Amino acid sequence: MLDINTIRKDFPILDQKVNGQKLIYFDNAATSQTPNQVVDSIVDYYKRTNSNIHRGNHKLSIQATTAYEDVRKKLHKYFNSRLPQEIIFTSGTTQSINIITLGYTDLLTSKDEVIVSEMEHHSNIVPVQMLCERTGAKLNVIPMDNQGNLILKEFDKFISEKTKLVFVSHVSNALGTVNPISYIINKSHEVGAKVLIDGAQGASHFEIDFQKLDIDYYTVSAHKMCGPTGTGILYGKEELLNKLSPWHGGGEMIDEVSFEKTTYGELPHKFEPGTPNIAGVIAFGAAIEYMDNIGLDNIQAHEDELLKYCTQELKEIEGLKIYGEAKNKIAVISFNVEGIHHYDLGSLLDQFGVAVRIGHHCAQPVMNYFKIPGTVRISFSFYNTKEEIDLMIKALKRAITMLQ
Amino acid sequence: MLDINTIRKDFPILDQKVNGQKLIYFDNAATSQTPNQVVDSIVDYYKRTNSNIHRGNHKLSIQATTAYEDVRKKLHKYFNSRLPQEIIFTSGTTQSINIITLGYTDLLTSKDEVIVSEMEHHSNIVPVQMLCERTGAKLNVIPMDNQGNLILKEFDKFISEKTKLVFVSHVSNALGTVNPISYIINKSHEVGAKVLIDGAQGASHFEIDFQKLDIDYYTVSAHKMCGPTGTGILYGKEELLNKLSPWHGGGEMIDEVSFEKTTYGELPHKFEPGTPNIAGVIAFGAAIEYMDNIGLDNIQAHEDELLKYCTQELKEIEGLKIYGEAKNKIAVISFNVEGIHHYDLGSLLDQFGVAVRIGHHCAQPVMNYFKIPGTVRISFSFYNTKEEIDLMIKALKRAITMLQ
Amino acid sequence: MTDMLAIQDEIVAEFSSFDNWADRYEYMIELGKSLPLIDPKYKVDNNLIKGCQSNVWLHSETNDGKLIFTADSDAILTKGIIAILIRVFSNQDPDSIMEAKTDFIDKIGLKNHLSPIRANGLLSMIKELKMYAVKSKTRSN
Amino acid sequence: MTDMLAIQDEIVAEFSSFDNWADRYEYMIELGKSLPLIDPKYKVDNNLIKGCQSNVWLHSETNDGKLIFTADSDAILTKGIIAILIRVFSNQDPDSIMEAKTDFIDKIGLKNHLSPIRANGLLSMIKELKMYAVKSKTRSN
Ligand SMILES: Cc1ncc(COP(=O)(O)O)c(C=O)c1O
Ligand SMILES: Cc1ncc(COP(=O)(O)O)c(C=O)c1O
Repeated sequence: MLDINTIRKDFPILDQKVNGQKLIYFDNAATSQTPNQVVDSIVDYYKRTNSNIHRGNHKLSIQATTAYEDVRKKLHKYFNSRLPQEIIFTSGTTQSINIITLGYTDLLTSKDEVIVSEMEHHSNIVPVQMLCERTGAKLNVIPMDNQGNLILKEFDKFISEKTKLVFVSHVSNALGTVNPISYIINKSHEVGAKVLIDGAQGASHFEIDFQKLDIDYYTVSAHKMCGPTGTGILYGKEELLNKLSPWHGGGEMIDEVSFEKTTYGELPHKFEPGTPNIAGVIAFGAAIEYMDNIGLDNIQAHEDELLKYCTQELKEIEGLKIYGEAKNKIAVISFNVEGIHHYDLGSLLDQFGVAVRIGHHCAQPVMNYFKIPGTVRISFSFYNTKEEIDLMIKALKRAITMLQ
Repeated sequence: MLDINTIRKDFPILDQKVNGQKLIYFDNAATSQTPNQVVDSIVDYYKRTNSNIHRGNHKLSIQATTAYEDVRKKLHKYFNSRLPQEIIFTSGTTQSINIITLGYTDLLTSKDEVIVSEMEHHSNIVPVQMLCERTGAKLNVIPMDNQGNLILKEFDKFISEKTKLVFVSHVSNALGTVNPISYIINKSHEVGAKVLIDGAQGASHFEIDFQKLDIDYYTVSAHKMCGPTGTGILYGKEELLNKLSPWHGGGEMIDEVSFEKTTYGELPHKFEPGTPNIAGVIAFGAAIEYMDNIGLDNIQAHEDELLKYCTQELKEIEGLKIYGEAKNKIAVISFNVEGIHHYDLGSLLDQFGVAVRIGHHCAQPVMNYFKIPGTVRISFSFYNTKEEIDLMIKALKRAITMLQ
Repeated sequence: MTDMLAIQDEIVAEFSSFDNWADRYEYMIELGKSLPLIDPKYKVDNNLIKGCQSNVWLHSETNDGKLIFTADSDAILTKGIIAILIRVFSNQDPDSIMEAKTDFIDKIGLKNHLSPIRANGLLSMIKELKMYAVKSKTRSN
Repeated sequence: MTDMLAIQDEIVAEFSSFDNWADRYEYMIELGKSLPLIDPKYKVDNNLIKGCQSNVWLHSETNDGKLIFTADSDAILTKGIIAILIRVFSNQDPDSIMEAKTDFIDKIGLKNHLSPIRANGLLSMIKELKMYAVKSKTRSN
């Protein structure tokens, strides 16, 4: 069990008023809040260690490099990758996915096929579309049903020896669906296809074991798991990353540079050109530690409870329709109220101090599926409470009355 | 005149001991230190505003978006770009350059030529080499003389109607040379070539006016100008950026996404996919404000004085050779001492508390030119003092004695 | 035709009479409901205004040298905003529209309730209203 | 042939007698100067060890079943480090080398003075020394 009151003390941002009302932050799928411990690690870095890493030979630089590389080791253990250098630091999920899609440019031809799901975030669609355009590879889209589940027998039809890559999210940010990634990975591996799991919404909610799940590529954004903005990881199996060409050049990622011949460095440097977000990576390490201390089991149990409770309360509101009712679902509720535009609802909720996201949530294909322009999306984190849900429901009811 | 004692109070990191000795931080070209004001802006962001930007409709998100976009406007004014949307936020200079070199993939053919200088940082060489490899364009290298000046008459020979792009640094990080960018830009424009100025070492030392210099592309890293790690900008003229394809896809950078057709958004969003380094950008704004308050004129005058003084002191040391003696030079001194490896010298200086950089400084072609494996590099910032130079010289002399 | 500045002052006065946000919003919603609706046949993509988070359609006709605006949106608060704009801009001659100042928007505190994107939307709407005036002048010359 | 552990203890004892860094460094420099230098003809790219910040060449010969190491580097502190390693590893039989523990490195506080890159370099050197032992065994089988 979590002691939410104690936990909330780590998040001063939650303890404020907006528009004269107590803030209720239900926009956690967009970005999670950052505990003091993480912020302190940034302050500490700049006030004591700040220095460029890797090529340095003086004390500060050595300390910064060690701290940075220790986070790599920490993430390697946390996610159970086989090797630390399979953890590549990037600026976030979007950049991670683009490293892979750029890297496969040389490896695909017009005879190959790529699979993506209808449920993806634009960050897991647009780079894939670009890759297919560059290479001529065919893009197959796994459709979903009206509960927000991927239709696996359609996936089964697509998967073949021609399939080289599959892009699927661990959890849909628009619907909350937890996708059957084990099934997809196993089926894909049977035909030799590799799978990228967009974990932007996964890693913040439950434990993930890269090796156990036999994951080829996984992407994470730190800012969605109590970490800072501007950093994240790309995980890839060593033998796969070794075969992939870097498409970003720069300092640090090379072995030797001359105008006759430039050779690239080894993992992880090959994919980390330029000065990285050093403070961000170190703070990411503090975030992982923070979440690990709370315990992902506890987090998941609490969030599940919030999800169930809130869903139940919402369903009692007349004309309210929830999008995404997969059995296996977490911490996200998308909905609309009949006759009311999501934009109006979101604006009034904001006036009541309730922060929710409205719009297409960077998942327009999902909106197209339901033939709607957008939804109101509530998303929880472990620091949210039932009392906040009660207040939100009250605000929502008043907003509906005002708008009808 | 700068009141250095007051300024140094903003940098608690400078006021510490390493290896039992007073820290002397002379590694500013690798990364500059971060004043309290900048660190405070990060803390403030996470404790009061943290939220995802652009698509949000609630108070925190509106505040975060406004703060983020205000920095864009501030940089637009600071560098005098024609439009705010010509300022693209990236993770730093390296990423900025790669956005351009990737974008030109469709625009170059094997009939085209690209010019780069021998003096560039790897971040301004490797992406260019990759671009030339992808497109078959020919790469011409402007050589330098033994003072560390670009040989302009060789540049004049290369420049022709075939030249499409020129990549030159504003200031060499290995030698301190300030390159004649106006000359290069004007000559290039005469034949219709566009010029990218790698400003990683420029923006921290003197005022730059993008419009006045008629700059096509300019790149900046925040961490080299009192800002945080993990952010920077790509500046490009609107009409040029409009013609360039984005090679990174994701959320925020699109207009509409469907599996039939995806259309990209307008500037600056087209080149800013995914959640950016929001806290970093806001802190970058605080850094610009900080430097602007001190005044770039004052900064330049002080740094010049340090450069002259230190150069003079170093020249009195027997066997010491300085690499890079261009007339127009700033804040960087690379050197070696006869019979002593730079690595040994750097290690001993570190023991004396003096942080310098040793090695090839990500500029191997410069090292190849001088036929050396590396140098010891001292680099100044406005918070450094003559007293620090005196202490460094003393330490250096002792180190030389120990090593000879 | 009332003078545009007089209408603006009227609106500012109305809004300043509310002492809490809920009343202000309810009034906006009311205004939204009173918006002179566009003829469905003009609710086409061509009349959509770019830059708004909800769809906004705008149509204009000339009547006796004056421009008459009708509009619609799928969001009621947006309709409220357009209703305010139309109250100011509709039934005016093109020259007045082209030259009209719009600082009343700041005065009613509307921008406080708008995200930067929606503020952009508002600017787009005003730009569009003025564009119609420009076009109508070019046509009549 | 002295026992490798005994040599290691000896080195640890030597280093623990210094009470300031300058003496420790001066001793390292001295050791560097005493390094059994590699025959110039073996100072070839093939004998370069990867992962070091300065160039390190390493060569081995077998003498009476034991491996004799010679080396060189362009940096004197690096030579000091190699000199220490060679003192432990040279003139030993391949089996002992392959199984040798290297925790004496932690004990002399060397790592404190090494950047992570140089620590990698140190690991590379040890790996290389052990590789020679493995190779020499394969050859003699
Ligand atoms: C001249 C020059 N260009 C490019 C870079 C790369 O900048 P960053 O590592 O911040 O991407 C540097 C930084 O060392 C530099 O000095
Ligand atoms: C499922 C999913 N994928 C990808 C992303 C993109 O992550 P980022 O914006 O951190 O790059 C998000 C974030 O909204 C997401 O929810």
